[in-house]
Amino acid sequence: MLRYVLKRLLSLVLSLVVASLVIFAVIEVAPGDPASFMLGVNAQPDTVAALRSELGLDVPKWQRYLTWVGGMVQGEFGTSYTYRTPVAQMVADRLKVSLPLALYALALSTLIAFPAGIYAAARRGKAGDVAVMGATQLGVAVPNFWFAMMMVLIFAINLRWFGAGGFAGWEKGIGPALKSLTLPAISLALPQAAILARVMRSALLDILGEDFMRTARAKGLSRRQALWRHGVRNAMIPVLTILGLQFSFLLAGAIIIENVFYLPGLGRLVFQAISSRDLIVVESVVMLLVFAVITVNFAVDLAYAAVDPRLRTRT
Amino acid sequence: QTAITVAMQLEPPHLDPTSAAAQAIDSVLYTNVFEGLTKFQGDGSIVPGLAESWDISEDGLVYTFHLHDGVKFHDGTTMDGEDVKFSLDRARAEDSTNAQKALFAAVDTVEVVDPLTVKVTLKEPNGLFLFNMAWGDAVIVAPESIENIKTTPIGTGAFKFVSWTQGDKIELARNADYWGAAPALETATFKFISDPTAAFAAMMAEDIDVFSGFPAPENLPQFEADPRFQVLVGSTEGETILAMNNKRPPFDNVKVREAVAHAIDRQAIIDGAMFGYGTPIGTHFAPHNPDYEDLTALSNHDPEKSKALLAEAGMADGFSTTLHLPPPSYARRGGEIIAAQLAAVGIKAEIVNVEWAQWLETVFRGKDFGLTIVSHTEPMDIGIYARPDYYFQYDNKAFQDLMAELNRTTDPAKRSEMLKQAQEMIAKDYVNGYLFQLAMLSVAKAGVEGLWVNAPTAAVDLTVVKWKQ
Amino acid sequence: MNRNLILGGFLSGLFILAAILSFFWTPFDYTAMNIPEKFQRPNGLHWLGTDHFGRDIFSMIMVGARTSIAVALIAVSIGIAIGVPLGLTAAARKGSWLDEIIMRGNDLVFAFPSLVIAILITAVFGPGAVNAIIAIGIFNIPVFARITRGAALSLWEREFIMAARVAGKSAARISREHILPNVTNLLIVQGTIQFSLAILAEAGLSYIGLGAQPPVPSWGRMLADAQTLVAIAPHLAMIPGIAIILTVLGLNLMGDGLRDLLDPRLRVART
Amino acid sequence: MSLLQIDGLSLDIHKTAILKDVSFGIEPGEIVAVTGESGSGKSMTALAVMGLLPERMQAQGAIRLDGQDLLALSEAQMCRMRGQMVGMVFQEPMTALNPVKTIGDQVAETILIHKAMPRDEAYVRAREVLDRVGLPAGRFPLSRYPHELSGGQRQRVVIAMAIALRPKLLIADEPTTALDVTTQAQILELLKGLVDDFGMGLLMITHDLAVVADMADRIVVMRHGEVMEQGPTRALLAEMKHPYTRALFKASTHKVDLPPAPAPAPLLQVRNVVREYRLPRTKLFAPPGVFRAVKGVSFTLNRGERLGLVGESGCGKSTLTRALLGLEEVQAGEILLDGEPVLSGGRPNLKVRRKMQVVFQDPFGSFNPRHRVDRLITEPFHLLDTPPTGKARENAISEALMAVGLRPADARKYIHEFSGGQRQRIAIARALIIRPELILFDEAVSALDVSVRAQILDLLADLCRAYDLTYLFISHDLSVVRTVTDRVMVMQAGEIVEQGVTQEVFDNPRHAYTRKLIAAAPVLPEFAGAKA
Ligand SMILES: Nc1ncnc2c1ncn2[C@@H]1O[C@H](COP(=O)(O)OP(=O)(O)OP(=O)(O)O)[C@@H](O)[C@H]1O
Ligand SMILES: Nc1ncnc2c1ncn2[C@@H]1O[C@H](COP(=O)(O)OP(=O)(O)OP(=O)(O)O)[C@@H](O)[C@H]1O
Ligand SMILES: [Mg+2]
Ligand SMILES: [Mg+2]
Repeated sequence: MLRYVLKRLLSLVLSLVVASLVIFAVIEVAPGDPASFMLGVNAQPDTVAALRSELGLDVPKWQRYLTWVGGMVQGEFGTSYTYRTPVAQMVADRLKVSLPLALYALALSTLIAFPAGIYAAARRGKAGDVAVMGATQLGVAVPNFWFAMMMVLIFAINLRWFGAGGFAGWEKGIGPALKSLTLPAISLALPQAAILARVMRSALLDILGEDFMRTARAKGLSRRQALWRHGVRNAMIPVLTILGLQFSFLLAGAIIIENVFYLPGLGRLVFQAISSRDLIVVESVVMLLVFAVITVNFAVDLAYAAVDPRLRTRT
Repeated sequence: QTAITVAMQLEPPHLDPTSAAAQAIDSVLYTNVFEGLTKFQGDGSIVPGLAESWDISEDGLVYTFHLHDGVKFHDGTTMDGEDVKFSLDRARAEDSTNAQKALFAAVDTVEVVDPLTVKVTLKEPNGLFLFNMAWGDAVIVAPESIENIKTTPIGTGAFKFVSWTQGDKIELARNADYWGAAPALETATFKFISDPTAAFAAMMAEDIDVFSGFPAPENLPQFEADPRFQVLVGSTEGETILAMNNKRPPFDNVKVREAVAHAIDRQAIIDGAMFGYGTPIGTHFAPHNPDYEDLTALSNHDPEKSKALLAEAGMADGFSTTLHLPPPSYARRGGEIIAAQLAAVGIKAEIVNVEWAQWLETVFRGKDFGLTIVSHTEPMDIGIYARPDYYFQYDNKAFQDLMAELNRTTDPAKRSEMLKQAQEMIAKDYVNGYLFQLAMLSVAKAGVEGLWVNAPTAAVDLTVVKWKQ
Repeated sequence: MNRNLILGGFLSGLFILAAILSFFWTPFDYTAMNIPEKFQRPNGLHWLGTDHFGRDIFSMIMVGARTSIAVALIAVSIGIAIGVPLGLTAAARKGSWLDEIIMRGNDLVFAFPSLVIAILITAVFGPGAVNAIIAIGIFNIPVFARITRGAALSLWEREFIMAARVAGKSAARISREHILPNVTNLLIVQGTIQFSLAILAEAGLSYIGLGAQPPVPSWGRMLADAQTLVAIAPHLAMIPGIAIILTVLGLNLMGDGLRDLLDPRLRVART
Repeated sequence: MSLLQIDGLSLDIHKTAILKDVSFGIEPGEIVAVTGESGSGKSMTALAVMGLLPERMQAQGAIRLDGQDLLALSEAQMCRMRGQMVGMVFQEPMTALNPVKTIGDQVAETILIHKAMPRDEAYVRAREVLDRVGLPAGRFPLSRYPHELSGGQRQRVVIAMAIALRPKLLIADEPTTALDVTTQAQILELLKGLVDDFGMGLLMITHDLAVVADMADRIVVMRHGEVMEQGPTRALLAEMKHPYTRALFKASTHKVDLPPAPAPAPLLQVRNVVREYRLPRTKLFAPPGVFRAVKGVSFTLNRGERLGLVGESGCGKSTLTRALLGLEEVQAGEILLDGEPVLSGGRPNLKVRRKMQVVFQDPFGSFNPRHRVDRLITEPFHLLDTPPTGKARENAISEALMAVGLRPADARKYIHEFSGGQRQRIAIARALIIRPELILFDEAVSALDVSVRAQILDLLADLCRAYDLTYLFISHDLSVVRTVTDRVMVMQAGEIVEQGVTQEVFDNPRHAYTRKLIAAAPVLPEFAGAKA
């Protein structure tokens, strides 16, 4: 186990190093300069030069890379070129929206997907299964941004049940904050729920063919009891894998949805930072996301062990 | 009701109007939080700001500003001559990062005569000096606030900065110690909604009270038809042009440029891209300016003539070029239409969508482009045609001399004459394709009064805004 | 016999046909603007109406199908062309440093936030169909590498592979002659699914303006253009949205159908 | 009145008959064995009793348990019967338990699901039952997980689950087929003991006639879904009225005639071979553990000799095979074929390898399903410097196929078109095609039905006569090894504990382990076959 953890840690560090190099290289190659972006079309060349040196952009690239990486190792993410606030602070602010949104969406998707997947598996081949599977097929096919557009049209503009977007802020209380995250969370969650439900169903169907399910039935468990008591937990491994992937996706992949609902989240921060060439923000946030994904995967692996005792010993 | 929520499309990168070009900074802070010696009014005229009055020497070289008494910064310190000197010197310093450093180029020295009197000496007469001092980049700041100005701006205006939730909103509150007339509003919130659909939805859902610079003109008819809302249509200082690379063949040939100009159907662009909002222009000058001359007839839509001109230039079969389009929809949508119109006369323009950062790098600095569409939003900026290194690279000695002369001229009548001459010169040289003056479109709830209709500079002046009772 | 396959094949076939047909014929020139005729609802002349420039939506949907399918197809092909050999190699050299490198590399690509990288790629090279292909293609590589390796590993345990080794065949040759043919079914099924995902990804990228550039229509950009117009002309947003949904739905159904048809393991489990 | 009475049970699926008019009964305390070749419907009969038939299968007739017709019960009523009135044990102990639940939970579940007693009592009972099946509390706490148990131990857990509520009837479907002989003997002993203690009826399904003869009070012989013959064990074995029963018994006791082996001349020399597997590191800086699967094995195989290797599951037989074939490196010792090493410096020695071929256990898994037979059996040609082409290749194929009793025309077929026995013939054809000097058979007949197995063994004997084969025959089935080898080696935990002339080893086992093995192997009573 320890060796396993160490191996994972090593590959985590290696991944981060490679990731930092890739990110840095890609961003440095991108045409566009933060200083001239900041100063606009009327700026005089000496002004731009002054700003570049103020931002520390006039030193050689490798030196900048080392400063950046060195800073990150010490937990120092640097200061945004455009916003002139500490990157760590900005990221923390954005996470207050992105993280709850991701968790909210994940919770919704789990709440929808688990019952739907289990129901469909229990009713394999019957009308209920066909209906649920049809719905999930549709759910997988719907682009989430399109779905979001339709939801805004219906629930915000026509019915006016929800605000069209924006984030109320946690200081206004949990209720309003969650309400403002509801439509975005639904648009993120539904397609994910469809995938999750499908995985749940097929994992369960695989389990249904296992010998121990027959054993359970021979003990006198009904089909449904066997499914719940013996099927669901065994089906968790593939489901957890997907959940892990989805969480990582939700953290970083909500860019479009954040835009549609103008939420001040992490995705939009990167998007803005890229277009204003706020290199240090982009670099740091991407690193953070890579780190998050790797950590989530790690957590998922640990969760495997929680559901499957075979993975607890050895390896 | 004494609170208002104003939405804008872009969020300020930081809050120092004197060290960035971003208009969003001015939109939030100009006159609300920061004030200059002079200031713009909604109709574009210049009125006294922190300077109560001023004297100009005979030769036009010495400006003596008399400051208002009892003006305090939001941190409680007094605003006096030293602050003015500091602000102006900071902007023109060697290591200044002022995006409009050129505004101060004429200044020779700044002297504090007494706490309420400042004497500014110019190197040469400048007819635009008072106008220049009204820009957001020339506001008066306190030396001790500089360190944190980008996150906590301290000005002299009627509103104090309260908080900024990045990515979301900025909050302002009424300044109880304001030296001038107290504003009607007590608090104001600026919200940033970049997505046009979201903008529409937010307005429709009444999440916001005002949307300044509404990004989706196609939706305005719906607001017009809705009694809950009012739509304000004004003009900006933005001349939207199809810029041509005057040094790069074939655009170095005036015949080709003329052909391009005649290939363009301005009305179709205004209708198609701006849904009818925008005034056609025939030169680089704002139509609401008293000195404006309507030269659109010089470049009327005439594809046949365009083809003929191309043939004359030896390019009967047309040619291929690139069309760089920055993000705003006037460029992206307008570009699609222009590409189609150019195609009709045989010019194949390959669309290259770019972000602003890329546009600045490749088009503006690298001058690596054939055509591009951009709106020049700086007020009174015909002077850029006198800069041969400017991105469209128009190099005409006669025009440059005219501009130099204009700068030295303070007589209004003479200036007016020269400006007209300049407009004609560039229109007849077909330096660029002149499309339309960008409209200022705002949507507000029906009860909001006092909003600027036009945008002589980027500003949402809340000092005069109030709710109808 | 297989409902999914038939329905899925029909739906995706419809759009593939439209894409091919668009090379030779569209009801109107898809670039032709006619601004006075804008925002027409579906009618006899313009079957699906016209957009904000008065262009014929039906023609644009046809050409858009071409864009979507071409981008997705090439992207998935890149994924297969690079991912499958990597997966086969990793499996053949299981436990070696080569395997380790390939798998770690895979994990790394997986760990990158794909959308952010796609945006970065276009920030460097500029937006365009080719860059969308690269961005989507890169993230397809680890998918195929991983499933190929997984399937290949279990095949390597099989006795017929052992028999081939006893027969003196090299690992490369065994991979090519025995492993590859036995993973093709899996690859076909996964390929169909990745294809549909790639179509969604392309739509997403075009939607934020990073896909195919005008005047070439793409469904995602049609949606982006329609965004602010939903209230005025909902069909502008509905039609491309439905086109995407139907195509992806068709491909997914087809994937399911193919799986039922090709995967003997599932066929047995069905009894 | 019988405990279980099956009357005229017929089953069909999609109009195909699976069972035809099956009738037999079981008394309390009686052991009834159902036997017959693979696919004869044994398992379906058992599942019909449990009411756990595949969904689309239709059952007709009557199955009466204590006079109650099970086929007439609703699903809910059947659930109440299962576990309480009838318990069932399945063949595969490795997969019959839920891997994520403790054995205590799984045993107690039988009790709890029927609400037979409160929770804590249920766990007390679970403990008792596990003790009863030979899993004492000291070594096997309730908190153990299935993966921490061996196959035999798992089978005990499954049995414990089945008997937790003392059902009147216990059904065991091939309960020991997956276990090795010694474990099998223990489990059978356990089952017998339970029947005696609890007075249960036991319906025991097995294809192993030796087991049947040993255990059962009555025997039911099935074929193609029909009962061929049934009766009390003694009487049935003595009379064997039905020709099929006779054929079955004959095949089970099949003996082949091997031609005499030539004078000894070493072909394969194995000296002190050690094969280790690396275990995952348990402590950070401790060296990784190693598991020695083969511990210093030495033997010599002479040209023309037929050598057997026996030992229980997991003792290292297959590992040794892979080492001999040069597929894996050994950590110590040397393997010489005709004086040359099979692996030199990690690279296979092709010259040596072409002298050696192998036939594996699984007739289904050893062929690429996508290739035709001709391509499959010519695969070893890769070992030749100049593989035959055209006519020569076709001749080689025809010859190999005919040698194993197939037709040359079969060369164009795919593997799925053949039965298990035919596939194993093809595997042998593949091994023969380059005329190797040595063939390794790794459990080559273990997966086959008795009658098919008899045919393959005959084929081996024929081939020995025709080709002077030298082979190493690996099996856990002592009776098979006994008839097809000249010499035999007994392997235990990676070591060869005894070797010698087959007959002598079997008649006079010297090592304790060999004795244990032989004692545990069930034998058919002699009185049967003679009368055929
Ligand atoms: N789910 C099913 N669907 C259709 N046919 C089946 C199914 N299960 C079994 N059969 C068929 O029913 C027949 C009897 O099968 P059964 O499993 O009872 O054989 P068996 O005697 O137990 O054989 P073995 O010794 O191999 O276990 C076989 O021909 C088999 O192919
Ligand atoms: N790759 C491996 N890594 C670690 N241990 C292994 C590996 N392969 C086999 N073993 C172990 O080596 C021992 C011998 O295995 P082997 O397969 O040779 O047994 P066997 O005698 O052929 O058994 P069976 O009769 O079940 O086929 C077993 O304990 C097994 O668990
Ligand atoms: Mg069976
Ligand atoms: Mg083995």
